[in-house]
Amino acid sequence: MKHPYAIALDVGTSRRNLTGSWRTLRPEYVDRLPPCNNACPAGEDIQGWLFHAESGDYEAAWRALTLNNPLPAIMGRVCYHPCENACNRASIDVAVGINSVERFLGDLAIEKGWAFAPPPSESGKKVLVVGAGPAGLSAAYHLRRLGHQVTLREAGPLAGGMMRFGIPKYRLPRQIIDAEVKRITAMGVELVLDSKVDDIEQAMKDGGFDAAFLAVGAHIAKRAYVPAAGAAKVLDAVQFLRSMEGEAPPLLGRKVVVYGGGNTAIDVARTARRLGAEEAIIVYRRTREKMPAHDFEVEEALEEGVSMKWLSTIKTVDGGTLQIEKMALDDKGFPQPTGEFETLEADSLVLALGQDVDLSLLDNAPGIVIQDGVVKVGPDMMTGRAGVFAGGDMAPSERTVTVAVGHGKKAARYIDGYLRGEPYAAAPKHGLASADRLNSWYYEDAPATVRPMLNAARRINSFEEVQGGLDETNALYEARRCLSCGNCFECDNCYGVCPDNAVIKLGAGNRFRIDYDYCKGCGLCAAECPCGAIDMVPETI
Amino acid sequence: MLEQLEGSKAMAKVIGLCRPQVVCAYPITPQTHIVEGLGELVRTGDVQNCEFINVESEFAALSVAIGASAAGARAYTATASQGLLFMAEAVYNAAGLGLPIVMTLGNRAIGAPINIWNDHSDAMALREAGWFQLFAENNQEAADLHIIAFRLAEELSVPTMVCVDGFILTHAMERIDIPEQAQVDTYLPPYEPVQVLDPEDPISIGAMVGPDAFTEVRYLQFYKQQTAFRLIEKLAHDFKKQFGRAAGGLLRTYSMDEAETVVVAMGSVNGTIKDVIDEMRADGILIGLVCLITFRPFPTRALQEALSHAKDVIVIDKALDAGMGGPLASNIAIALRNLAQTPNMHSVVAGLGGRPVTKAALHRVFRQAVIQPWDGPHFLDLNERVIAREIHRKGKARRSGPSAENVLKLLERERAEKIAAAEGTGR
Amino acid sequence: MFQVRIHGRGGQGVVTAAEMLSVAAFIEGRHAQAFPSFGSERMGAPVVAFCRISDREIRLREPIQTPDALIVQDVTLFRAMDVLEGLSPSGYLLVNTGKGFADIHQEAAAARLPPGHAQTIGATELALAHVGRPAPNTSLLGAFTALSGLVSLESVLEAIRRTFPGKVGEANVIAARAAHDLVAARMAPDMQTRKDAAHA
Amino acid sequence: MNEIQKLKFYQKGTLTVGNRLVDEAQRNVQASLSRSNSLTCGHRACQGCGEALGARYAIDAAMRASGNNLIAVNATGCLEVFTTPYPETSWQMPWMHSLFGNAAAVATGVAAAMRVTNRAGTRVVAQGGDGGTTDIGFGCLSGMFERNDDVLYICYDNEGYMNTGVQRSSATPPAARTATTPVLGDEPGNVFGTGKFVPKIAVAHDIPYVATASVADLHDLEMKVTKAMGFRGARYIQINVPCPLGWGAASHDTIRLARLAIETGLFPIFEAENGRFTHVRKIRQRKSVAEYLKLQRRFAHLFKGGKEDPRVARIQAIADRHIADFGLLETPAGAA
Repeated sequence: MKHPYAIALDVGTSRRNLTGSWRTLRPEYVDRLPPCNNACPAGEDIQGWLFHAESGDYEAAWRALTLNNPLPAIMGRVCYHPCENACNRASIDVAVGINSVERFLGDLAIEKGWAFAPPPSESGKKVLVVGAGPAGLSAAYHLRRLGHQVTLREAGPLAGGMMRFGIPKYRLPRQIIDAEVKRITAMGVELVLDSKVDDIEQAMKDGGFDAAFLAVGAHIAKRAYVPAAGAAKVLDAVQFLRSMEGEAPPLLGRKVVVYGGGNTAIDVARTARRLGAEEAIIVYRRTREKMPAHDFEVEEALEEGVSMKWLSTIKTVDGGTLQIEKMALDDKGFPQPTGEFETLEADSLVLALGQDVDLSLLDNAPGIVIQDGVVKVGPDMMTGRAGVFAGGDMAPSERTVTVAVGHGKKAARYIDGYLRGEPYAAAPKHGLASADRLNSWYYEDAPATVRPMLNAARRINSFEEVQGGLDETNALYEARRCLSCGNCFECDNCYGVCPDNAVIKLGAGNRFRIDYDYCKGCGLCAAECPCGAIDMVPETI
Repeated sequence: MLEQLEGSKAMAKVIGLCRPQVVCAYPITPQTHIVEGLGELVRTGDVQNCEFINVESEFAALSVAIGASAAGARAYTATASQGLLFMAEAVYNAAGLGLPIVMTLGNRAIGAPINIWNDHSDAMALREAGWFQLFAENNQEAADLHIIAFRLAEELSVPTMVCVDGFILTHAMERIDIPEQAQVDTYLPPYEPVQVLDPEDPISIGAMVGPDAFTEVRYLQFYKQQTAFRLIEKLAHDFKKQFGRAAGGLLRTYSMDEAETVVVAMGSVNGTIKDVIDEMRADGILIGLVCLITFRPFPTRALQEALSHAKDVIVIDKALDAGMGGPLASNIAIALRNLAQTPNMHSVVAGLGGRPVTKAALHRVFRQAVIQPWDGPHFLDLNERVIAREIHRKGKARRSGPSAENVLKLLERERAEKIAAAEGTGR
Repeated sequence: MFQVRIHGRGGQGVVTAAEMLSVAAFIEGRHAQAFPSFGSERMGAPVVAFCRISDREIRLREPIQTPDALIVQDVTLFRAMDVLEGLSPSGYLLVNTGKGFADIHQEAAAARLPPGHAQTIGATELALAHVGRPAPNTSLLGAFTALSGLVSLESVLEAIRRTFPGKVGEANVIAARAAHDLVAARMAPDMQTRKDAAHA
Repeated sequence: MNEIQKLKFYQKGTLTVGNRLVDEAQRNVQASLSRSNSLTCGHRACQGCGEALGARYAIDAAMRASGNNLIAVNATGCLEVFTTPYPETSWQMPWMHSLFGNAAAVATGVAAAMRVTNRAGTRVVAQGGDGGTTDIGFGCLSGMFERNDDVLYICYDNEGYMNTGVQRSSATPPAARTATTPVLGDEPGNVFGTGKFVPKIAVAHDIPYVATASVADLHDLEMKVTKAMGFRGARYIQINVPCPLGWGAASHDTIRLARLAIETGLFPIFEAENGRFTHVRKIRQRKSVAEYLKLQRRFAHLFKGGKEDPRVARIQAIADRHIADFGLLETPAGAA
């Protein structure tokens, strides 16, 4: 007996007492789907790449980002960032400026010349991608990463599709498109320009392709019948924006009226302002609330001096005079003519009433169903013709760059599965990491001194390109505002707050493990987990 | 070196020679001079490497000593009376934890009524606390016992109380041989704790012990006390060899040749008793004395041996268990109960609250025990008249104030009458 | 064994007197035991201290009830208590007063002792004169050596020096010596006359 | 470079236990793989025990500050009982328990022993609950303070005698139900206008360092323990440690309650050095006392039948007074 009996005890001997038997609830680590990821049409793991950005490892962040989206510099400019709308941080202060960080990473990658790694092995399969817009580029990139030989055929003279011909330069400088496209072709994707596919069946047969992904953009403007007389200058938005890519900008005059309520209408109006129009008026038949354009775009257009005329339709154009009929919303929210008229002077009228896709390449393809001007696809993005997949503007969905990039990725995965004979099955989605699962106490507010600067920095993504993006310091700051909703970010809270030392820290990157020998099930770890990554579940007794 | 010193000062000097490392001081009469003396020795540098700590209570005094001892320092404190009771739970605690603290108890009565004078009520009140309790017969022994106490305490990890009669010894100036430092160092090696708070080798001291082990812990305490007898005798033997004079041990006998009557007592009253015995022997009375030095552990066997041939045993208690009588008498009765021939037991309660124990009274009671034995405890020099009046008064009217006050009033009246009478004769 | 009882009041150095007497005896190689009558340390309260001197070890612990000598530091005590209680018929009595025994109504007590065994001395005045404080104890001890011859004046002076090192001690030594000389002078050849005077 | 540094906020992690974004050396002790776990697994504290948590926080921090050269003295109480029932101890450092009311004095003795045995590098902490500190141990505590003994005393304040079955202590808040202040009579629960706040009394001793802390703010707690260990002499830290059992609260609400105690102003967090108040921790998100009280069954009688008892307002007034007296709210920029 080393010590006096029962009076002195050897240290740490209580470890013999397994207090885990007291437990009725057990903590379990979970991963939940962060709302940003959930909202991202491109299926980005936003939280995942922000994690790397938080520690300043931007290349790792960029590489994580481009696992899902090869076009971060583009997306960082043109994405309508539904992620930010979903961000739980908005309930604390302001959503994380995900889009700005994405752009920062994209720009940094271009600046540093970061390249994609070629596929580790070749599958020996050939895939044809039709259309070098965002969907086609995305699909080509993902297919190539999976080891397939990809030929990307583009009808136009340059890659980019609607990104190049539908989005104004002030929002998306062309060298950015060029840089990100180049990085994809550098992986071994064969890009064939000025090479319209007229017959998909023939093209596949000719090229010996095992599968095809169709991603033709909506380049054809929808026309509404507006009786025009005199020397009225009436043009459509697609035509107008495309002409912006030429040497001589179109002449619109002093006063421009844009007809329509979508994002394109806004783009046209803002472009018109930039081209020198003193007045740019958007005429839309419903109210602001009903406008399909993103509200922040509307807001920015208003700030730039674009004016809006709600509940109005253009009945006739006569020279420089438009006849407008006032509308009223009925019980169901549809606009109904009121019979009240007024006139509006305009030097030109741009119609931005939507676009259609040229689907003629499908004429000879068996089994393909077309509905409402788009191709019907299954959940696997495959058309009625086996091995032919479609996405982007061709498939039924919102027509945005981000959605297109998402289609490209999704289609690539199913194509890969199709080619390998192992149909791709998406991993089941985790439950949503909703705001009520967070313990927001642990997220610190930004010091008041830097808030204005950051607010400005967050906003410039949709402003004049000349103002630039985030710099390293505020990008880092912005990244660190991420709450890591629903997924452990190794804050050590559980490890620290356990009164029973029953949380085992596994070291950097390896998260934690509950030591059920000692965990009494008090629930403090779950309650104090900032990001809601611990569930308390009833113990089975 | 021989010096004429107040007992407290002599003890302070000798305790200083024992190289205490932590001394906790809190004033209570009559032990105050001891810690004052030690404080002075620390300030002058005569005692080096010692923390002298003025604490805020006796409870703290012993608690500080407990901490110091558990952390490996030789710790000392002193107290008396109410002070001992105020630290009572720490007294038990030090013993339970097996911390070899040495404490001087300047024996004093316990109130109410408040009384600062000597008796053994304090030591008796905590006789079951698990400490060794050694009683000094005179100031030489009072000083010497501390040297023995440190060694005893540290060898067995049992705290030790050196009981010294308040005032009678603490305030008496006598010739005392103060040993040399080297002699003390030879006798008393540095403190080597058996359990110590040390970050290099951590342990937990003072666990909560439940019914499953408490009896065993207590038994081990008992066992340790039982095995201490031989060590106590050995330490006394070693002491004599080292210092050339007797001190300590379990008990000391005096004039035991063919003694038919044996007195048993503790502390300074033994000196007076010895004088009485010499005088009675001169008168041809076969009387002897057992001077009990070690009260805890209670040396049952040694007492049996010493008292087995006595016809009458007279036990002098300087304390009273109000519901039983003299505690020492009770202990001795237990010790002797299984002797083939049990002596007649006579219990005397004497010297309570500083009442002088006079030779005259002892002569009277020693003779009376043999020729006119009494039942229960005999209260030496009890003022029977006062008691009779008070009992009478109480019998007449209940709830008429505390007895103590009434007794004081009666005594005051008696004293005034006496002085008036004396002054009358003076003229 | 010789037993001395000293009466006084708190603050008059009664206990110190007993202790110094014991130290004086110790210096002479004898056993001595000094102890107070124990009480709270309050100014003005009656205090008794004791000193036993012997050539053998002193074991007795009872208060001195039959003193061989009495030193009374404060005459007012005669009215407060039986100061003379137990004084041996062959004992000594030394009282701190500048007056005679008759003046303090104690001539009967003095008369009961052998001739020359009772003396008065104005110790407080001596102390005031030499020490500057009304502490009569050292003067009384000086006088006591002359009266009883129990210990030598030199031993008492050494005891005083040990108790009060430095200037204070020396002043007390002067006072004690003066007191001794005064009493010694009275005890000189014409002692008988003085004895008669004391009885007067 | 300076600009960049200025902008390195760690919004996510600033208040959490750990933060992968700061240097290992600057991270909290509790985030470290090598924390000493002075109080280890297998102890018998209730689920969600605030005192178990507070003790590990404080002692681990003191261990780091002392280079693991530390001795702890413990008063009787929950902490002692749940950590050292024979034959098991949960401590992994030299630890001692003597009595209920003497921890401060025993620690004084240990510290004295360290000095006198040339181990002055070994530091000493004493610890106890509020009963052992503010009541029965108060004499020894005050004595240790006034002598300026080299001891850091840590009081785990759970506002009552929880070990003996939830009785009132001098740290029990008004209106709280305890076994000795039942919800009966004209003034149910603990009586208003009673009790004492020992940290202020500690400050009055002019000792080198006094602080209050909470298990809800680990950064602050560790900073204070570390700071306290930087001083020699008497130091005092009172840590608010909610008791699920005694307060009648859910075991997972321990930290939340401690947080609310701060954010309502009921438990002011401050520091004082040498008798002067030097710093207060400002309220970050002010809360009403009702939000705090409602989570605890000991205050359930204040909300009986869905009505708010007028005494809630009296408790709010206490919180408001703390806020005013200690200046617990951020002063708006530009204000004097």
